[in-house]
Amino acid sequence: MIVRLLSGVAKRLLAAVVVMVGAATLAFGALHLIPGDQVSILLGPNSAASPEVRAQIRSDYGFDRPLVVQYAQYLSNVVRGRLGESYQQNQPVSALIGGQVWPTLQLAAAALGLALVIAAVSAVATAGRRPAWRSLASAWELVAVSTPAFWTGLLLLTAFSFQLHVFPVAGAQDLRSLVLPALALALSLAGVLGQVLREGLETALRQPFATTARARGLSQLAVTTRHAFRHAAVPLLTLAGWLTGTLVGGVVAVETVFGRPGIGALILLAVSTKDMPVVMGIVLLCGLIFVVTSLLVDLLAVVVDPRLRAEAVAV
Amino acid sequence: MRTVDASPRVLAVRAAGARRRLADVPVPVLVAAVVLAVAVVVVLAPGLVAGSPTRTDPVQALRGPSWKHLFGTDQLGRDTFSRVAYGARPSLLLGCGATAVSVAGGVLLGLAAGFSGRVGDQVLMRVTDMVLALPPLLVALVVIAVLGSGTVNVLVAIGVAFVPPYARMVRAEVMLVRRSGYVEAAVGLGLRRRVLVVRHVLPNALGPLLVLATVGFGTSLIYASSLSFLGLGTRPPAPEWGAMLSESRDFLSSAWWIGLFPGLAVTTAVVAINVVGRHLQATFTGRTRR
Amino acid sequence: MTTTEDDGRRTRPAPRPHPDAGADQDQRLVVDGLEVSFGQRGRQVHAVRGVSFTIDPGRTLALVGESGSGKSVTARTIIGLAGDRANVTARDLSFGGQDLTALSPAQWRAVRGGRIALILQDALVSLDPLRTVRAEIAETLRTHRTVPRAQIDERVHSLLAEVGIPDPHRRARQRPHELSGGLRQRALIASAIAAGPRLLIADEPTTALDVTVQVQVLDLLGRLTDAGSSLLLISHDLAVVARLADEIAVMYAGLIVERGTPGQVLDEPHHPYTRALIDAVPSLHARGTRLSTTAATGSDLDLAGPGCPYAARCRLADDRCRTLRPALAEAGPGHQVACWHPVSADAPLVLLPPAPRRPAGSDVIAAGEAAAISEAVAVSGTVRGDSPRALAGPGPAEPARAGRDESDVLLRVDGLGKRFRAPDGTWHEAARDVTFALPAGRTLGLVGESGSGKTTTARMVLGALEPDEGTVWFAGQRWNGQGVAEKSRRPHRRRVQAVYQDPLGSFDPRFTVERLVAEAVAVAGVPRGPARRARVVDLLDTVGLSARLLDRRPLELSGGQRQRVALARAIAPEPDLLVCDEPVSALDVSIQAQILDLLADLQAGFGLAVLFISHDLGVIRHVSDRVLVMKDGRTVEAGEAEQVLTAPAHDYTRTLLASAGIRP
Amino acid sequence: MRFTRTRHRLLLLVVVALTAFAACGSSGGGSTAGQASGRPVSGGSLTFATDTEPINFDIHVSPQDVTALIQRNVFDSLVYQDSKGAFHPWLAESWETAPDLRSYTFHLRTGVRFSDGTAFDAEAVKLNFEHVVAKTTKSQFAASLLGPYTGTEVIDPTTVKVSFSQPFAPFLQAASTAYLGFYSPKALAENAGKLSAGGPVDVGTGPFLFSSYTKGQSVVLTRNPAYAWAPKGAGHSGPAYLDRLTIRFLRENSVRVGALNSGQIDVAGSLPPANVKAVEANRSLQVLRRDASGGNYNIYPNTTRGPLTDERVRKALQQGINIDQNVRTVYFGQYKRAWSPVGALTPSYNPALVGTWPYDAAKANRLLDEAGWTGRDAGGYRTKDGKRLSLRWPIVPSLVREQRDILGQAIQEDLHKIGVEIVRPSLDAGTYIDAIYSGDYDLLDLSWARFEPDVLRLAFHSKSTAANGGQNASYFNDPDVDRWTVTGEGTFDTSVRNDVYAKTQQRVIERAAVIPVYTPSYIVGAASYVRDLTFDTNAWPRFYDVWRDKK
Repeated sequence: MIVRLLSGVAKRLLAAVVVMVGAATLAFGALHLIPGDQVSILLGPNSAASPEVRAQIRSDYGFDRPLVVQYAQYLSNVVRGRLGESYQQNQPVSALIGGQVWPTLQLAAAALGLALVIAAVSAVATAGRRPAWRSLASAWELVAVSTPAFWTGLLLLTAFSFQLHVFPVAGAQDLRSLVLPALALALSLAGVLGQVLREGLETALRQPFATTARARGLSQLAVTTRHAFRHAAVPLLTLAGWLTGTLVGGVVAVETVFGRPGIGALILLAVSTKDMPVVMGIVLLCGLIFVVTSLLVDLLAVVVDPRLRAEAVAV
Repeated sequence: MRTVDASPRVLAVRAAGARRRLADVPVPVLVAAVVLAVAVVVVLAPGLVAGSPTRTDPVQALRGPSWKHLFGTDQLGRDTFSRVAYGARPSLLLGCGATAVSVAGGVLLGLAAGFSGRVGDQVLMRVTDMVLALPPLLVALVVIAVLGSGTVNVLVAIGVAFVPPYARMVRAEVMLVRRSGYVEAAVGLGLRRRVLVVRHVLPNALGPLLVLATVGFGTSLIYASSLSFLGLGTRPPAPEWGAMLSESRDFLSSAWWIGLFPGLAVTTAVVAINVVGRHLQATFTGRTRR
Repeated sequence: MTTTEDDGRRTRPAPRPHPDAGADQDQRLVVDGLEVSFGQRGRQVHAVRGVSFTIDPGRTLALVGESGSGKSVTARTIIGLAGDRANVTARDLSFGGQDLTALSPAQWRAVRGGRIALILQDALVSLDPLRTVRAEIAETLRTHRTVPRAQIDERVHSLLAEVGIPDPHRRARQRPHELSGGLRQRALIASAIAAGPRLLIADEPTTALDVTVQVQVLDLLGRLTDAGSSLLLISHDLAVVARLADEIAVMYAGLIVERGTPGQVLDEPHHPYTRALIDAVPSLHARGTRLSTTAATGSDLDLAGPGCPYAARCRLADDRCRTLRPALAEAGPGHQVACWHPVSADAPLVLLPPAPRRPAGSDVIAAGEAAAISEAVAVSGTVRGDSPRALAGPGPAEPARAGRDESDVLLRVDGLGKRFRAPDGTWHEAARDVTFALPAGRTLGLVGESGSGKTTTARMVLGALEPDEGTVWFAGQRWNGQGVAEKSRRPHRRRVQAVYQDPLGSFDPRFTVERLVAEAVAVAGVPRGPARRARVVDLLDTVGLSARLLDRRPLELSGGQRQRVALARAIAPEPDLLVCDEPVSALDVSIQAQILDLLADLQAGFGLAVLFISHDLGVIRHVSDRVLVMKDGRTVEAGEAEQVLTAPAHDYTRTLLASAGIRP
Repeated sequence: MRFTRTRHRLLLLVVVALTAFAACGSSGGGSTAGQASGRPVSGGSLTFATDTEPINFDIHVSPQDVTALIQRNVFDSLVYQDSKGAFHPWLAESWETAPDLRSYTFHLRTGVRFSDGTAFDAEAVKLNFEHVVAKTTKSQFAASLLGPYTGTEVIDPTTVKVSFSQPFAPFLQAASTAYLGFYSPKALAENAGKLSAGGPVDVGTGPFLFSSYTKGQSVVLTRNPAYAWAPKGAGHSGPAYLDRLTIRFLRENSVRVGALNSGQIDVAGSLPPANVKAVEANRSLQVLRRDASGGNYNIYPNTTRGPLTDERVRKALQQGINIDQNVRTVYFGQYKRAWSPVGALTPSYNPALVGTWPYDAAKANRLLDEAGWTGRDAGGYRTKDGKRLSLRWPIVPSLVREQRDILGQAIQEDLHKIGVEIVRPSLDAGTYIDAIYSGDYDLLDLSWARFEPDVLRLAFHSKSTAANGGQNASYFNDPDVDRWTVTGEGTFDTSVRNDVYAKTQQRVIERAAVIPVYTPSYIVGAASYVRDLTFDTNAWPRFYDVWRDKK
């Protein structure tokens, strides 16, 4: 049994590595399709670098070497853990990303956590209840899903920060500065998570074991929380896993609105200035996050529903 | 196509069926349908509803909502109501276009994976994982950087970024339908593989796609406005909702109306599409009770 | 302990009072004039229209009826789980003196599990699949604080032992999907009785179980009532009811139409509906007799009329029946019936002429037909051997189809085998060395419990599954196995058709009835246009469906109607072999009867060979010429139906027959 | 004396500031915070928010002005230029310029120490200048300020001679900027590679020490207690009044203004024009501003392509745009409309141009008719021989700032009224730069600040095309202008400079080689307790003299 388990996990890790390398290759290829001379984009329209300096830059970063060589060179560095140096900011990519990733992860985690809580409360409170409650909950969820996160952010900012001075306007120095950005991101997440969770709860409540539980003397709420929630957790988990991928988009916008540090601004700058090492670093980071979250989701799914264990192994 | 002699009795039965179906359409869906109808009218002929979106009138700059200017005026004195009306076309076009690109890519990839053997399936799925591993924003940014940031390019960028979820869904549906009872029954009738695929597998596998597309429309519209907010969106001459939101952010406290109404427009459009989409889903799954 | 007479019905010693019965002497459930309706003012659906009964401690009342009769709603209403959109009214609804109509949610929570328990049908989904058996049982104990927290584990183990589950410590830690069907059901019962309820409500407690396991669970319920609890048993299966009930009430369309002791209701039924129910049970009759006596096939009859609800389907209905609803009247000591023309026990029942049947291979059987009927017909002791039923004599008749040479073997299967890899990696032998032959126009019954490999065999015969060993020959050609390609099978596909348990799964969800049948008719080469449409209408008529259903979608039809459409589609390409995999198991008895009769007519009419798969021995006995008994993938016994079912060589067949209540 | 200009001599490339504006002391513009207050009080900390964040902190590399704005507090320069443009001693007590302007000799102040203890001497000056021009530094701007630099000669520990291959007038002005500030030799030796990341490695002699930098959030500078070599002309000498200066990066305008209103920051840079009235109305806040000098925000018609080769069409554009009204509405009256390609505060500004080419739609239409664009098509645009009068004006969405896109839309609408279609394709940085180099545009908008009229040579000299590092976006070619701008560049004599530069401005307006739009102004919102906040010639706030009024 153990051997099968290990082979299952090994296969999954191999697939993960393939995905990350593939993603990096995709990004490398795409970036090199961007028109315009690499050096002049790098220096920006206002730079006054002399032709000699431009030639120096071209040779330093190996732009003059053929594409394939550049890629091979890059891959060998990555394998040895060196992500190279940012063209634009003359700083090692690992330091750049390393410094910036923590506030973004902090924001993403807070947003996801908050979203799960909001979704859980709204779904549990309304699943199986009177239709009026349910339509109210699904209405707010629908509006939350339909509003861009940065717009919610701006509204929250105007209300709580400018007018009411309740929360700090920007920066990421303390917990209080995390509340508004996390809430802005969490609202649209909570919308979609809430919809999926409620659907899961209601399907579970229609199952016979829910009637048995009620027949044992449990209240509707007890049945929902103790029995139905676990059943609805698996689809919720899978969705949450996928959402972390799309969260980066939302994070960039919200970080801009709230003036928070994070990889959002880094991504924007890197892609617009074709700062290859930084983009590749970010791609590998996202690949890692994707692989880790999908692995985590699979593991949690098996914990929640042991019947999946067999499937998980035989993937 | 089957030919049914339109005998009065059969017609009566069908009409009754239709009336019955219309009656039980819930109110919000009707409202959403009306909103969408209005949107289509505004997209096709904004002139009907609003004046010129570009006429500047500095004397009237930054006026609040009034009878003359329903949604107030922006800092150049342009009528926000006309700009929202004229902005409908690029925004909704963006939403539809991007969704179309995602659906097309998703269907191609999904069908290919669904019908090819184990190896082909694994390879294609790994490719979708690769694109899925990149956050949609990064994919969109790279595509915009490669193609430039015109309306069509942004549309393609967002479309490409959202291909993986559609691909995965189509593949799952195709697998599900191929193993279903009615396909086995059809094989039992001795139908050729091509007939089987066209008549049974494709319609049933692609059915649920319609529903996901309506949700996808909302996401694309929101993404487009986010890209405009980050300064990467489209810059068409006519105002686009996302760009209007982006321009309005400096006037949040002083002239709230410049930003509020385009924001409301985005939310209303997406809500309407989702409501109609979910109703379609209910009637669709209701019918198949898979 | 109860003794079981050889005819299956248990006689009981006088009911011993419940050990702590002394506390509240009056432990009776009183239901008087119960009415339950659903929906808002506009479209009201009356599920229960005035039901009254009482259950004394230690007694078992069985509510019998088909789906839609209101028996489940009645049960759920008593434990207050009829659903929040139900409006419940009753002159009196009380248990042990406590009025159940005016309980607050908190009071209900104390009653549910504490004083009244509910046991549902299939423990695989009625117990929470994600939680251990211990957690499920402990939850009841904790909710009602029956034992202090420390002793919960110990109490759980004793409960498991009490319901007859071996090795309780290990089983408590397992999850429902890791237990066998019987053990799961016992665990469910343990979780229901954990807090010592005095009234048990069992809604189809054994329907999901194999026949052999059903008996053990019913005995367990019997032991619980002997210990003093009262039991309200809900079932559609007369055999189950006969085994356990002290009193039986037959429900139809929300009303009790007949009530009495099992002896009265099953042996001398007075209400025509009860009589039809009994007649519809295949194992009660000789093979080949007509089963369905009710005329109407439509399901959307208006049952809310003033008169007797059964009037529309009753042969003896007259104007009075249609206008005035009969009340329950005494028809014997404790035996009541609600009918203007109660049927006397021995009144001949005019049956439709039985379909011409070709008797089993050996002629000897034909001559002994009448004797077999009287002697073999016994449903768990209901019908005394001495009162043979007078039936219109079933006349054997030659199959009308010419051109089918009797002797050539249509289908030959030899040495079929198939293995599947179980999730934990071990190989599972689904079928092994299955061999049989099926001549044209004959019926082979494949019988066995779940997991016996009968469905796997059927799918291999249909060519939907590639066997690991052995081959299937059809009409003299290699059909499946040893790498036969689908392409080579395709030209002959139309000669083998199938009917499944859930017809809906085999219909393309987007097709209307017309398009479903038309697709099959097209395969038979009928050109598009009016000719094909006429053929479709003709086929629908053959299976007893009106052309009005052409535009309907299968979803909008009843179970019986769907199966008829499936049959129409199956015979459209004029096949030689029809494979039926549990075609009637999901249907109500009366509908099942109609479908079986229809199948018999079609087989006779078109000279079809039929491979009939079922777990219901009664149905197999009714339709099969030859029978094959399978267990764990292997054939344990095969032979002529008469010979196998009257003188079984293998003891597994014997236990099957015994538990199905068919005395060899 | 004519200066020969050789082909290879590197043209003086002026910093194109993303937001910076220089101003000289003459008319309006400069205003100092709270003159009326009492004696400055030492102590307390100040938070200043800007809207851009340095990509690179190495003053010898970065072209960004926000880098100079911050590092000005950490690094000193040889000479100090006061708001009127005069040069005063700083790290150099005195200096002599060779008559042929090919070398400058500086006599350094003694007792100046870097914050890591090493002494500031001639050797340090040589090492720094070598670092600027070194290939490995890959300087994107500082190296150009040194122009035809050939070497630095250490004569003795307090005397250093900087020489150039040919006459180089602008060196003093360049030497006064932070870009030619001095790193400690130890820092250059050990951490040359890490200078761009900012933080304590940036060791200078300035009034503040670079304590810490959190990317995306803030830079913290703390007072340098040993500071005793403030330049003559500064508000005071000795250490800075403020204990700590925090610079926060708040990209979002509404966030920055909100932070100022709610008191979470003391000074907000780049105050959007839209919010100026509100801040002025708030008694606990004050508004400080300084108009930019050097190149205004101008639109440059490409005189070598399509319809704009015809001067009448260019003239029609010049007077077909209602610049007064557009600038007033888009910038809420905070920016002044420009009449000349250079700002009013720029030395040798030509005031006579004011009002010479007012908005006159009728005249514009007449000119376009004369130029043959008489037809009108369905869209209301003029046509000639069937071709519509359509001009291509590319825009880079991610680089837009100061509502210039909205101003562009207003201009588009004005020109639509006189039948001229403006197409604004949005390009990404890469394609935009290619367009600049290849001249693939009809109109281009640019602004760059420099407290130096020589910007006119960069903008209108026929040799200053983008490919050669110049800014001549209109490909203007006028022998007189060429002659005038070269003369101006080669002399210190103000009367000669005023004459040639005035004529140049007059000529480029007459031949419609440029359409000046507005003179940007660097506006800062500050709390009332912020005292003595002044601006330097580049309109960057100076924090050395700033102090907090305890009340």
